[in-house]
Amino acid sequence: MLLPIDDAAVAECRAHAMAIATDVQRFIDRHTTVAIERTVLRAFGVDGADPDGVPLVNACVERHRAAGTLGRGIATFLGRRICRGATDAQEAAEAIAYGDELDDGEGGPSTEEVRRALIEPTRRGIERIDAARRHRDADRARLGVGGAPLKYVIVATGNIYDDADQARAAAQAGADIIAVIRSTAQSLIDYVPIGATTEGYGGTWATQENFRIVRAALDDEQDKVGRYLHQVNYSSGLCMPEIAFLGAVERLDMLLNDAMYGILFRDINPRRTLCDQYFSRRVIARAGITINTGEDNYLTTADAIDAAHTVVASQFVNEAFAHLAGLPDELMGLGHAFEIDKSIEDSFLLEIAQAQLVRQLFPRHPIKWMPATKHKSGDIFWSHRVDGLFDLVGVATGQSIELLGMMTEAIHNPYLMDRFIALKGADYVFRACRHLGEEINWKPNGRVVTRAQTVLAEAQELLGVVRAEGMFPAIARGVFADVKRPETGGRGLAGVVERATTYVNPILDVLEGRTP
Amino acid sequence: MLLPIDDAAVAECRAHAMAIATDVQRFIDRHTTVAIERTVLRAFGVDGADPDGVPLVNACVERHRAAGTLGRGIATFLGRRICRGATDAQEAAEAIAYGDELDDGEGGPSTEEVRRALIEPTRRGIERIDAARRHRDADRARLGVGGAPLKYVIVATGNIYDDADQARAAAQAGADIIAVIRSTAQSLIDYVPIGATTEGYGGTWATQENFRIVRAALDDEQDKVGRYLHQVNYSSGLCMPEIAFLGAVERLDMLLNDAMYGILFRDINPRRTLCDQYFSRRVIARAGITINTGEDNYLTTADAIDAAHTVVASQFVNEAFAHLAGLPDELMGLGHAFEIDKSIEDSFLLEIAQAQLVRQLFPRHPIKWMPATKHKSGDIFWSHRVDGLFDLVGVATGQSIELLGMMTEAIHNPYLMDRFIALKGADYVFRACRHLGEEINWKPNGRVVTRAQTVLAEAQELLGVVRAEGMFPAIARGVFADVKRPETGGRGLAGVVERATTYVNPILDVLEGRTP
Amino acid sequence: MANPTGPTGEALHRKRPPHPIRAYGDRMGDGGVQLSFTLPVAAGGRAKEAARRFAEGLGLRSVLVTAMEKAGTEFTFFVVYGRSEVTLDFAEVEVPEVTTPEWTPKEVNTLVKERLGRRVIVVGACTGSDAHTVGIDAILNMKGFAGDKGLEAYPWFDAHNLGAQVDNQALLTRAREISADAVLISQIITQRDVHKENARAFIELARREGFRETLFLLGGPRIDHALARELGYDAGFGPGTRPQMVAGYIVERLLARKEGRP
Amino acid sequence: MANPTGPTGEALHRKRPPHPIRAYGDRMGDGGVQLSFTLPVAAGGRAKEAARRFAEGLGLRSVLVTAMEKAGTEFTFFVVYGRSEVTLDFAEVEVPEVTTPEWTPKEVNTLVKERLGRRVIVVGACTGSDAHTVGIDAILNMKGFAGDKGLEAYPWFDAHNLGAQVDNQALLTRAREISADAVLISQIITQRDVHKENARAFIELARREGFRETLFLLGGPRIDHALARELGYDAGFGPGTRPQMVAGYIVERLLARKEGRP
Ligand code: B12
Ligand code: B12
Ligand SMILES: Cc1ncc(COP(=O)(O)O)c(C=O)c1O
Ligand SMILES: Cc1ncc(COP(=O)(O)O)c(C=O)c1O
Repeated sequence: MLLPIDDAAVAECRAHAMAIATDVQRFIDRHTTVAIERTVLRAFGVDGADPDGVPLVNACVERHRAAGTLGRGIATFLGRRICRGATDAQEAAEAIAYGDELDDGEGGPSTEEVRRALIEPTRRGIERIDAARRHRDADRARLGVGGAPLKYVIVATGNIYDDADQARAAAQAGADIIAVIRSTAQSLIDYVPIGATTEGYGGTWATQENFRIVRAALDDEQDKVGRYLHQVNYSSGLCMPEIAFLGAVERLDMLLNDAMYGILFRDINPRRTLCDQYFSRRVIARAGITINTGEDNYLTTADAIDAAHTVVASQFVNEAFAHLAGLPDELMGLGHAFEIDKSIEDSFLLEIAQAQLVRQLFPRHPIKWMPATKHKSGDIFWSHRVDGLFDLVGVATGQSIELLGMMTEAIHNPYLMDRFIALKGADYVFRACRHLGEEINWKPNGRVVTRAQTVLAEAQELLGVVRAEGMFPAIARGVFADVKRPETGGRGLAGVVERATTYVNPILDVLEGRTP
Repeated sequence: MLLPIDDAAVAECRAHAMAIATDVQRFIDRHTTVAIERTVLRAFGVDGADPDGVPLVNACVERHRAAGTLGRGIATFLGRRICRGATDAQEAAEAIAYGDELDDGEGGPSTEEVRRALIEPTRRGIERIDAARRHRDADRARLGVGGAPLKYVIVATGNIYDDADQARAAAQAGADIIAVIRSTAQSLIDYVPIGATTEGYGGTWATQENFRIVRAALDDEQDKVGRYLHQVNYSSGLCMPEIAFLGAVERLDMLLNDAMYGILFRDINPRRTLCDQYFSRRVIARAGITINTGEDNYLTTADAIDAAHTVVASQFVNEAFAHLAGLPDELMGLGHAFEIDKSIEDSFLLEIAQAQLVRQLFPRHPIKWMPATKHKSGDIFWSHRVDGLFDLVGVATGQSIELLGMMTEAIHNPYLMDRFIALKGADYVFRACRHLGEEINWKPNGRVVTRAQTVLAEAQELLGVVRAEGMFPAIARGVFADVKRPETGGRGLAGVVERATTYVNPILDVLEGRTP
Repeated sequence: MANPTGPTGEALHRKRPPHPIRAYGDRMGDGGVQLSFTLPVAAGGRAKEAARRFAEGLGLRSVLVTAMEKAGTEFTFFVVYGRSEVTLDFAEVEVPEVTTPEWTPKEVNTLVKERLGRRVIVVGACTGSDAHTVGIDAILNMKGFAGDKGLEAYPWFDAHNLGAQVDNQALLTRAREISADAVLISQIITQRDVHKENARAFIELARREGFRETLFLLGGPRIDHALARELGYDAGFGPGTRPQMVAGYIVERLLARKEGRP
Repeated sequence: MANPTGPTGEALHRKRPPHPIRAYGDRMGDGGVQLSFTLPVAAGGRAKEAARRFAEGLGLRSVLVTAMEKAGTEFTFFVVYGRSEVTLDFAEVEVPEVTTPEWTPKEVNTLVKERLGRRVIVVGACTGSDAHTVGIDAILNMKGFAGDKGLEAYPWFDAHNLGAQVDNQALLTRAREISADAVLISQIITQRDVHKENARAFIELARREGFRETLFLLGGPRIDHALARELGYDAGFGPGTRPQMVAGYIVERLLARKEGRP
């Protein structure tokens, strides 16, 4: 299967990408966001909401943001309250949120004292992440994980209890990974809802309690099916770091985590979500969660042949961002997709070229391989056949995580039977083609090889251009997904705050490897 | 795609096969059958039936068979009647069949006179075949033929008018070839029914009128769809040469024509059907019809992995038989199939190996590639997926004629929609994978290469054994399809008659290239 | 060039001879249909019988349960074939269809220039929480759909695309600001009929805000003319709509109004 | 080793609490089903509406015609989703099932040897014009099915396989000749119910010929116990039958008879 690929070109892509990411990282390192600060509070153990459902962490952070003091870090104010006698973080946070007076940060205690007061809450917060990771590691070691490609399916009933039932059924039918799709537009709301939920549109609300309910079902089921079952949810959006933290402590295995998705497809402000992404990935790295990125989506708005190189370029940038946030390659589920117009001659060859190229460019990464979606039709038989070829490419090119195509993609969120049909179909193809990849050598200078080389060359060129102009301007002029997003447009910019020189964030300190 | 194949082994297979076939041919050349003689009458223009539906050709031939005089050839007696004043073959045949006295062949006219009397009827009979061939050639030249693999579907409503409607619909949906499946067990009846028929089980009766009705529909339709449309029917069985003749004059394009099928799957006597096959193939060669052989069927009773080499061995023998009957490679649609148990790991690799091996062994032959049938299930979605991989192998290995798999194979004769779904699915796969075959080199000594070499070696060995023991004993001990058929068992043996030294058959003379 | 005449809304109900039809499996009139579904019970003999009865409950005869598959411990997936006795008189089947004139972009522009004498202003969006812009982009943006350029590419059109997740009120405000001739709404997400609710809410708001003359067009993969009419729109456009059809429709309507035709 | 006791025929009807079920699409009770069919009309707006009405004719609600494809000039293929309101009480669903003892081949042989004291004689065939022997071969021949050896491999069985296309009369004659304990009939082709007619004709002939004691077993991909009983057979065996099950059934029946059990 191996394609002849120019190592020097790959190295140059990586160099460009790191330069691009480092440039953005300078911005990130000078800023915080409301979502990051809320996450810090959650790490300290702050929880709950007021009677209107406004979470306490939101109330706290919003108050300091409105007062213009958030640049010092919410930890500063929480620490100060503790120094001044609050028994724990929760009480301190309640005081911040609902207290008559808002601390303006003037006067004692000293930063030193504040930092000292936060050592224990910080340790406990980090330990929750670490404990969850140990728990997961033990379960995986005990049960083992299914063979590659791992079979990934989504459930999306809107009702978490139905989701749990369907997750079990999917596992019984062979799924390795269950993603609970979020309710439409949850990514646009700037808080994380609370509790078990039974009403959602096009998906189910991502809440800590919902994570638990599904994890409990999978914990129970995985012993029966005898293999580790993975849970996935979504963190991209305005609450990226918070959901990452909740996912970390609830033992989620994968998180959709990609600022670019939020920017391009949800019109979230680029600055905001890139800052959020950084912090969320620090949490994720600590938690041992695998991220899934969303480059596959580009091919729904841009053409999958013309824009193939933008996917690759974006993957290099995403890799650089992830490295800067401390994520090892082994946790980077970079996304790509089988999205070429099915009426095109030799589309299968082009798909194979792309899939194999991505596989080789990111050899240690748990690549996430997405099915055809845009070029599906309401003719489920035809669509099912398309998914058959997709499965074949998946196993032949050794993709790591395969989101199974659904024959009803163009119709509705998958029915239980759609998932069953997809799993049974993938089982057949994966088994029948198990060692196909090992058997094939591509004709030198043939269509497949040439296509892969062209895509790589175009990606290299694009990365050079983006490096020269900068990431924010590139996004603004529609380089990715044919969608234009200006640096100061979109949702959530108001939640970006410059860090003061006195900024305190002991959670970040630990995550970045410093003693808090 | 090319597999490294040992030319010497292939040459030895051919040598063995020719020896095996030549041995049987010695038997064939010494015998005639009731079906052959009936065909001779048909060629002379004899037609019609008595009020009970017994065709005139049957009545004639049966009378002489019962009298023990058939060994001189029915032409002898027909010629004698003409010499004695019958105005034409039809009148002569009626006299033979229904006349009070049966000619015992004694006395005048002389053989010379008889032969002379038959020259014109013979010329006219052969001219009907030749005219049909010219007609077909002109249509094909005018309209052109679809690209390979040609898409072959079956219709089988039992009612010839429904068949014609469905044939048109199939053509509109992209089919190149329409086969009208015969009514269950027609192959076991020793005459050809007459007229248009509207009642059949599992298929529609093969009659001359039915051939015409479908051809007329296709003639009309092919101008609309702008490509030549092929009609297929079945000649294997007790009326093999007669149906071949009717097919020849009605411009059929392909005929299922295989003595081995009749022997193994219909329990037809081996001697009888091998004689019939020879004559039928002489007619077919003259008519420019493509034969389809039935080795694919072996894998429904024998295991497709264990018995793969029996398919290849049988193809070599079938090729030799066909050569002995004057068929060029270009008219030999040797059959093979995608019949490996779908639950087996790497089954796809084994299928590819077999398909490519057959393709290379018979490079000029219009190979007929059959879908999975036995390992289909009532789960149409799963079955449809299996057919997707089948289509992929078909286009990648460059099969010539592809009988499209039906998702309802395990359920019923295809519904109109099943055919539509199969055609649409094949269109996608053929287009998407158009040049896949050109792109792939197989890993030397990999699974695919090794498998192909093993199958060839086993076929070579088997052919050696069969050459040593003889074809009839090999069939009797169950070498093919795991089915045992003794040389003197099965249906139709009574219809085999030794040729007298005075045997006359001017049709055969022309077909064998002699002046009659 | 075709002339913009005749009614563009519902086709007239013409009298046709009776034309009874049934589902066609393998022969005319056999009623053969295929069905698949899940029952929330464990696989087994009783489950299979339940599947058979379920199919009979749908009025099928000669029911064949061809697959029974364990889709979970308490869920079983079935494939069923059967014969339905439903007969329809096709002659009586009638649907409102949008009549879109077959004008080329050039013809549309010429018509606007010569007979309307001013640019046509349109504004479109994917509304509510729906973020699927590919459909409305296909109609409005330069790029267009299947080789057919979008309304932005028409010199005599002034096309505004507000993109995704647009609030109904925001869209109306903008329509008023620019004095839009037509408002184009795209609705892709249909779960639990969210598209209908949102689309209907838009029309109610528009009526309350006094919009009278503006054309309202609704589109999306599950939209058809009948549904759009039912929800209060002038026209509905489903899958495969090309920008040309939309341009033609709008211009035809504007000309009809200007020229006093229905 | 299990003891051959209890009734082997229909399971007893036990009283169960009511258990209403509906088709399950994406949520309990939603009634979601998938349907596909062809209508003999040309594709178009009216055809699509006809498809919708057809589905409604089957009692579906919220009908979505997701695909309309031209399958020919006068044939259109449809894929439809909809919600059915059919509710069944699963508690009342009851089917006759063959009870086949779970004996290994070794156990079966020991039982025959020790409790019957003579070899069991069976004869089987694929009858009528049916030439599909793979099924009956799987049950009778040495090779067996899915790793489970056929009855020929049982030392205490005497198994005769007459193969394909066997005439009913010929089979009965042979059964009499060898004093068969059981006759096994396979029927694969089902078009226009030919399997039922042929299978029923066999039983009528057997009755006329005075067969009383012999067990008659029917098998094939579309056979189940209920159908076989209806046609007059002792038992019916469908897809996936293993030789062991058949051997167990026959021996259990013979022992029961010998030992005066029902
Ligand atoms: C692309 C896509 C996306 C992209 C959208 C990118 C973008 N900027 O548009 C991304 C990846 C972001 C996305 C996200 C989601 N998606 Co989405 N998506 C699709 C997908 C694959 C293709 C849609 C598409 O682009 N079609 C191509 C266009 C050209 O066709 P069209 O929209 O029908 O438009 C044509 C006509 O309808 C008409 N038309 C359309 N609008 C209008 C308007 C007017 C005025 C006129 C005249 C004509 C017209 O003209 C167009 C050209 O002919 C579909 C599945 C599918 N294959 O249909 C799912 C699908 C629509 N998505 C779905 C869902 C659930 C989501 C999510 C909610 C999932 C989640 N929970 O996270 C998210 C959130 C999005 C949100 N809030 O809206 C579901 C909807 C289920 C349902 N029936 O309700 C689908 C069906 C997938 C599925 N099976 O689950 N999605
Ligand atoms: C193999 C096969 C053939 C082979 C048969 C070779 C042979 N010697 O058996 C060949 C190629 C010769 C053939 C020919 C034809 N076939 Co065929 N064939 C099939 C096929 C692909 C597989 C059947 C099979 O072997 N299954 C495997 C066995 C193990 O399963 P089984 O039979 O169900 O048996 C199991 C159980 O049912 C049970 N069982 C079966 N019998 C019995 C009996 C007893 C007593 C017991 C206890 C148990 C038992 O135990 C078995 C093991 O579990 C099917 C399609 C399919 N996938 O089902 C079509 C199929 C059966 N054939 C079909 C047809 C129409 C034909 C032809 C008539 C076509 C034609 N017009 O030319 C011909 C003629 C044959 C004839 N007159 O019977 C149709 C039947 C349609 C229908 N529903 O009526 C099918 C469904 C294909 C289709 N979709 O059109 N066929
Ligand atoms: C990276 C990424 N994040 C998030 C989402 C879904 O996000 P939302 O919940 O905003 O629809 C997707 C969907 O494809 C994605 O690819
Ligand atoms: C070579 C050959 N002949 C004939 C047939 C069908 O023959 P019959 O009409 O006897 O069923 C087949 C079916 O597969 C075949 O392969």
